[in-house]
Amino acid sequence: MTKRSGRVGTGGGVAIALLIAFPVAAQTGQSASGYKAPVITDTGRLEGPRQPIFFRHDIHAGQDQIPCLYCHSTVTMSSEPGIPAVQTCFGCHQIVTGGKRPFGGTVSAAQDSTARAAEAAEVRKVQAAWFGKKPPEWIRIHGVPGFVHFPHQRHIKVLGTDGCITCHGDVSRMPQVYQVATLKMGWCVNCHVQRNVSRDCTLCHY
Amino acid sequence: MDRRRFLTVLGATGGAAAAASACDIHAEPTEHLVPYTVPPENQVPGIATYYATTCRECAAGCGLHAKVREGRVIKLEGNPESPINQGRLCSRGQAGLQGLYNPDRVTDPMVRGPNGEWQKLSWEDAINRLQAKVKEARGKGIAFVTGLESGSFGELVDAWMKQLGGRHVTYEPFAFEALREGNRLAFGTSAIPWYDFANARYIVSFGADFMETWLSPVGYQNGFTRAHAFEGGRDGSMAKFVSVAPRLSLTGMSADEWIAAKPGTEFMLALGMAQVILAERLAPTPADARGLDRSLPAPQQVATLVGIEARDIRRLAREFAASRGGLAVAGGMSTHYGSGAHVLVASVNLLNYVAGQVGKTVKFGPNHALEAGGSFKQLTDLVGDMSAGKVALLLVHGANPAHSLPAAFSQALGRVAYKVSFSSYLDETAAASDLILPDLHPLEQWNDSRPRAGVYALQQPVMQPVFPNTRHTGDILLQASGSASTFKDYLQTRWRTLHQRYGRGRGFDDFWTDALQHGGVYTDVAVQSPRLVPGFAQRLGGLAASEGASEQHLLIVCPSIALHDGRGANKPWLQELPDPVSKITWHGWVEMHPETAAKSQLANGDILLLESPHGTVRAPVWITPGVRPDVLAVPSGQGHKAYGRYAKDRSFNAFELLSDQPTDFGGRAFSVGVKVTKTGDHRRLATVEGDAREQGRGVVEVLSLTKARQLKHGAHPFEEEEVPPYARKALDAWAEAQHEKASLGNYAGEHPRWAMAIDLAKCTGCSACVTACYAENNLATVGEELVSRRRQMSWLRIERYYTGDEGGHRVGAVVTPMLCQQCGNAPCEPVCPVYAAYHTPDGLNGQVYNRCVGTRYCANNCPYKVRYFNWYNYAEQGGEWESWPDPLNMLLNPDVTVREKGVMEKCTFCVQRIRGAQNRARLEDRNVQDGDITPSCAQACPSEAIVFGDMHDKTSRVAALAQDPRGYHVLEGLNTRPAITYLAKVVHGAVVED
Amino acid sequence: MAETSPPPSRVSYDFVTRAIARTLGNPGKGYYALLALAVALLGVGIVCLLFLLRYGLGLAGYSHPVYWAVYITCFVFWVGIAHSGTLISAILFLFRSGWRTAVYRTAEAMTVFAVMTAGLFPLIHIGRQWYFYWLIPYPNERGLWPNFKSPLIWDEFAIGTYFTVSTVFLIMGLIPDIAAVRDVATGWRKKLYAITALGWRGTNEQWRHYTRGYLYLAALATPLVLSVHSVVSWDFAMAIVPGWHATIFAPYFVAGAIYSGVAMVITLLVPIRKLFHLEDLITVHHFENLAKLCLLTGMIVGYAYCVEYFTAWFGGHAAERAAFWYRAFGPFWWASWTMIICNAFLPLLLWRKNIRTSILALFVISIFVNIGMWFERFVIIVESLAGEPFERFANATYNPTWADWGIMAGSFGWFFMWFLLFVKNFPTVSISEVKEVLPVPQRGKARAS
Amino acid sequence: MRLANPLTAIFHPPPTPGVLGVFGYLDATVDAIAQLRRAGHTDFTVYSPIPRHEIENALDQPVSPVRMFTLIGGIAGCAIGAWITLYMSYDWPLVLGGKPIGSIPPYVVIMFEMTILFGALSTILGIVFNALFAARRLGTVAYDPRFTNDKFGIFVPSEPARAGQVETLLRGAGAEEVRRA
Repeated sequence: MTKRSGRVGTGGGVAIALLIAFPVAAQTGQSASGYKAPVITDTGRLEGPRQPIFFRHDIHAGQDQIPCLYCHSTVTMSSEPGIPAVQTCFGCHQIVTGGKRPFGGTVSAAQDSTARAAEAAEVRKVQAAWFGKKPPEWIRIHGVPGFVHFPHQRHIKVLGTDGCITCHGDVSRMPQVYQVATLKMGWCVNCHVQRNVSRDCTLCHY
Repeated sequence: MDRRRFLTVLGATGGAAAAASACDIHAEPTEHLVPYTVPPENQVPGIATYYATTCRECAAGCGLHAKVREGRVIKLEGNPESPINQGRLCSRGQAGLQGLYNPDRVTDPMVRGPNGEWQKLSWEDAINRLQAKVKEARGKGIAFVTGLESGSFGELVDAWMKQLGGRHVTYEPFAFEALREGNRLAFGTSAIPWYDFANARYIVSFGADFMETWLSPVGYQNGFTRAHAFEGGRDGSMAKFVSVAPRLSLTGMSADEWIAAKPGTEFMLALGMAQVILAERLAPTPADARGLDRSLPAPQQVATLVGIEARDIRRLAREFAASRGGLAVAGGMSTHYGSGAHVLVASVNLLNYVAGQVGKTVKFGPNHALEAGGSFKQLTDLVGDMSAGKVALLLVHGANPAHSLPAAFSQALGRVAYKVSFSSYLDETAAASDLILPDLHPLEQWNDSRPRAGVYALQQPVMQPVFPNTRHTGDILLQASGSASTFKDYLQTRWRTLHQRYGRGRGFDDFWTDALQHGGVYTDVAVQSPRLVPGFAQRLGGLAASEGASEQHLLIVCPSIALHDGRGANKPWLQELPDPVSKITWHGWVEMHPETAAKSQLANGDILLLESPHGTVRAPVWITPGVRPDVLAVPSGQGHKAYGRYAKDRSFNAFELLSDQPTDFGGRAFSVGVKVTKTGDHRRLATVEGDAREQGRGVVEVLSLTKARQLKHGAHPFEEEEVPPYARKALDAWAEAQHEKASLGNYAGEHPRWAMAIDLAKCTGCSACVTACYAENNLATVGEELVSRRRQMSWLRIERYYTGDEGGHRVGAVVTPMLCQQCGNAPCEPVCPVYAAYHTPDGLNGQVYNRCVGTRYCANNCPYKVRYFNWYNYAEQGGEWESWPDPLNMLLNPDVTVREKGVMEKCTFCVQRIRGAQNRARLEDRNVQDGDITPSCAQACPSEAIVFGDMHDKTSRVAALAQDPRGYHVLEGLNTRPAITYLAKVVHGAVVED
Repeated sequence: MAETSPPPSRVSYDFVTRAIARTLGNPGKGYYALLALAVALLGVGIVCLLFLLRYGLGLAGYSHPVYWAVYITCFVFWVGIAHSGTLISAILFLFRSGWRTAVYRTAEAMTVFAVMTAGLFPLIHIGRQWYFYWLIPYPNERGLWPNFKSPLIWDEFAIGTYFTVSTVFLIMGLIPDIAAVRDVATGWRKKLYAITALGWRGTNEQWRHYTRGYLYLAALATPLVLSVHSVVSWDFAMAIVPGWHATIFAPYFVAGAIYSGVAMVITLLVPIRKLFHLEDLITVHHFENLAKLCLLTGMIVGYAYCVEYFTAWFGGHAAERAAFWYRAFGPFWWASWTMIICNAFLPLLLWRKNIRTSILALFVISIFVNIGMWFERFVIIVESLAGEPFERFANATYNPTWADWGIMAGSFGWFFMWFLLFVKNFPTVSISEVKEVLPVPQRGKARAS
Repeated sequence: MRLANPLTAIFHPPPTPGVLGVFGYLDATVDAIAQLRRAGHTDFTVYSPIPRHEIENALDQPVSPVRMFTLIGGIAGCAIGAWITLYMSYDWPLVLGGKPIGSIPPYVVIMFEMTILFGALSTILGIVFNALFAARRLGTVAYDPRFTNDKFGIFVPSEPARAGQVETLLRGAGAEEVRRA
């Protein structure tokens, strides 16, 4: 029975100036959501650990409105949400090479070019992972100890797919994912009590 | 799929916890989530996938369902569609998993270096060497020894050997030569028929341990309980079972009557019975057998020799014939005496024949594959040639003669120029060879087998190889013989012929996938009824009985149900599985009758020196009333010189005592006269048994058949005996009042009450459930030293109590599975200071491992003593008490927490399965149905003795069984209100009090 | 209890003060030898404990049915020892029996340290010692509380209360004596006592509140003494284990506790008296009274043994009978009979006055009683579990290991270390109370003489 | 009643003017007390190595208020015991051995222990408060080390003018030694 280390260290301590600009609506046509992912000038300042690939949930889930289930598909049927296989990423990114979308808005032309380059570089990592059969080693952010059994499917069944936010926070607004809820027992129980569902121990502990 | 990949895949799933906790209890490194590059098809992390395949742990060839989670097979269960085992599985079969993940597997091809050390080499290199050696040895004698291979692989070997002019010897240490020879004598065919226990009404077993290792133990046990169970249909009666054997084996413990005939005289008893049946015209005897009685001995002639009363023989004969469903089987111990064993089989055949049962309960046609197996003589001939230097190249696959034939074979090996082993483990034979080409584990490879005529069982890889650098021997042979195709192609081409026969118009691919899904193709074979060989009965009289035991003790080697011929010895589950009879783990023993032991003042655990003409061993004595005073019994399987950390240098090898010469029927004598001397040394037996007598505590209740028949529905004799009706009223009122005060929070409203019913009329004590529990619940195996301190973790134990032996009562035994009773008023709960033990709304005794501080008060207060404590950290990697050395930890069930040091654990009716079923039901917006949930013990039970369900669901099977008049609760008088209802055992004849 | 006998005429107030103050001086080699021994034993215990923590309880001799053994035996043993202290200081105080004054300080100190020792064992014996605090009701993130239905929690509260109360009781008694010592001491000790005396001067105001308060403390401590060991006994009596599940356990344990406690007091007083030359203050007469107390409680204990066996037989429950048969004739027969001889028969010698009044004889007997009482707990705990009478199949024997003995030895070291340090640095005999039982200086008497 | 800081009281007592009489005998002391009271002295301090009823009677002071502390503490403890057990049981109801969630009998044990604990502690508090802190003129009056050993003493606070009478009174009563402070 492992005690979980609640926190995860913030990965990229060094501030790497990585500019990822987003297309101005006018230039791309309408981005599906009103939301526009912000420009990140300093990833070192972002919360949460630095991942091997700077995957931006805020662009994928927020700006482009890709539903959570597109990648975390097993969450509705299984206790495990599942981490998307590189195949899934490559499905889009063999076409979407990144850095194509023209930048504009507040950023200068110089920044613009570096930004495209950087974005493309990240996408290339994905392609490299696919061709090199070397999946990226994502750093785990949300986890519960071995003696806790959390059935995702039941929670999604009740809360719907928007329910993800309850535990994971609004990932669609996170350039880099970090832990929002403590995921400690008291936190779980609190919710169970509020919603008046059983807090029997053997629901989770067996 | 390599180790790293496994764990990282786990990392992506809940399994991480299980694995991590298996590795380390406190420090937690940053976990990494490594996704698949390409996700494996039809595998969802967190959801198990089941693949149908075939068990290769013994020759029976049971159908398997392999449970696969995140690409690892984590449990083996029986395939319900298989006609061999009806979805049931024995301990050995389930432990196949530990063969797959065995830490001592050979991971790469290895060659013997100049100074005898092993060197790894590449496969190309290895195969080149093999080809070179084959070329070299051509004409100088090539031999290929395999285990029983009734399928494509066997044929491939045959073909290859034919091509090379070599010979293929299939070797099973227990090869049933006596059966084949006996059948040849009687019916002129060496086929081994299929015995229809399920439809037998009266079963006489002459030593055949058909629940342990005899032919097809799981299927036969299942059939036996169908016939012998009390409610086994047929006007509430049950078949009677008489066991004729010098020792009370597991099979014998289920007998209604144990006749310890003088060793070697069993066949006279059979003939005597046949004579009575004929003389008294008791049965519809086939014409050709009528009148044989004149040439058969009458009861009074044989009674004294056999050592029982003549009238008993007559009684048996009459009952046997009258049942109109008699079935007599011979084998096991009674065919281990060597010369004359085939005579016994022949006599038993005659008995069945005169009773008109051949073709009814004895079914020739769906014959066992074993008829194709080689004989001991073939091996000894080979050994002869080897020592004569007539064998230049010896290839061994799936056999370990160096262990079962220690002296002769090992010596002969020395005379063989080059020895190649395809073994996955470094067993004795492999250790003595020059080149090892490690095969895949049967669970990792393609193959097929024909366990019984008409049953074509398929074997498919259920996961990627644990050790990627091991290869299918089939592929190697094909490559070596210059073929380009893989073994899978070879297999499929052979299946095309089957497709033509059974395809029923479907395309091959459909047929193939269909076969894969069902685990094979199952067809019916016409039952033939062979005629008696003319004049054979007359000859029987002439054949001599084996000389009875002299002043020396007759020592019989019994095949161990767990270790079988020794192949199980490298699997900790099997080593720690208490022998169903002796309850001893991790080491061998010699069984001795109390009288014999008293003569030389022996106590349990005294070390004896056993000297036979062929060898000498030192064995601790275990004193039991379950063996004839003039007979000693020892289990097979221990005493390995190699074969990995769990088997090596453990106890003694019983085979060392045996003759290496074949008997007159080409088989092997598994018994020998020994001189016994007391060494004065002593060892503490690693037994889990406390007291061998139940002493009327009401743990096991037994009813006579007549009494059981009289029981009215709705009566509760046992309950009332413990708690008189007036007291019951008061108790119920009290319980009701308490319940009201307790229905708060989670407890308010309707909840299921999970409950279990265990039918002792079915339970045989085979202990398959025990291993199932180990597999499902991540139970630690603690090793010999800790077991001898009684620290085994087995949540479910089979209690074996002897009965009788006093006041002239015949010795017998009763067994009962003892697991957590999930009491309604559990004594363990209120004493826990931290609520780690508590009552769940659905009526379980929850045990919250991560809350437990380990005061152990609950265990003290449990009257059933079914709580177990983690004395050490059994999950500590590299720790002194590590239970799952890498890669064994891959079989850990991710749904069950691996318990930490200092924590109490216990059975919770497989709560993880309950929650899983509830989750599934919730997703489908329905309630959990009766039968949705099957705890792993109930799932494995070969005799279907365990039923699980919701007591509050009045329509459930368990609710009905709880009302059975045979039902009782253990220690009812303590008012613990157990959720487990035991149904009293039913026996023919009088009930013997403990 | 008999009234106090007239002490030797030279024993005056001043003599008392000086005599007791002298004990705080240099006690000599014997003392330091004992102290060294105690510390060494403690060391052994600590080493064993470290191993236990690292590898787990498996190092101790437990087996499947025997889940409690030597550690819990020691726990009960030490709690038992702890009882005579408060008995002598509180109950006899309420009874106004004069002879207690000379011995109660020793008994009280013994009590405090015995409870300190006992309290360690529940922590040592649990599987995950590092989570012991889960037994304490503190608000936590999980929202979980301990289970007050569990006798172990009762224990926790009982022992905790007992430790607190007996400690403050000891300190209260000490204050006037420390003041007295302060006024005769010199050097650093004077400073130390000046502080620890809390400014005591024996004014009428102080005495007025002090005597009252002391009375109420005694009144509270009395039921406490009886409750604590009753609660300890319920750890067993509340369980259904045959051999434990008996209604007589509470009184049986309390009597046993006092018995063992008194015996321990004798064991301790004899050497102290020698070591610090207190023959004039702690007279044979005091020992005789202790011996009488021993005799009384010893006979109660002997009676309890008989009742146990009687009820087992009379109750007629097969399991119960089996349990007691196992005790008397099972593999641990030697333990049972040691206990019976030491506790039930040996003390009967005390009927003879010449034995009661022979210091040596008393010392020897008291040692045997201590041994006997340790075995009593061993018999009750281990044998009741080992001879598991319900599930015949599950019974097993028990073999203690070095881990058991080592930690037990450590507990003795721990106890004696504290005790020896105490007797060296604080008045071992109550100064003011001893004076109370001396004839008070009266002018009238003075004239007469 | 003036509260004195106990530490200063112990170490640096500001002296109170008065007369200190040292007595060897109890009865002499008692006589002295009686005479003093007759002479109208009320706030004198009597020292004695041991508590004596004679002195208490002679002084006849009211019963110590410590008992109130004990009573209140005990009741509070009992209440707290009842509260924690019941509250904590119902806060997260868990059924054990088919018993009611809040079952009183086992909780009585806790209540009892808490009663004793709090009773005892508040008694100590009472003693410390009354005898050490609240004691009138604690440590400010003349004192002689012998008082904890074998002498009795009386200190009569009095301005120098009337000191003479007091001295004679004490001597008359049988003081071994009389001195002014």
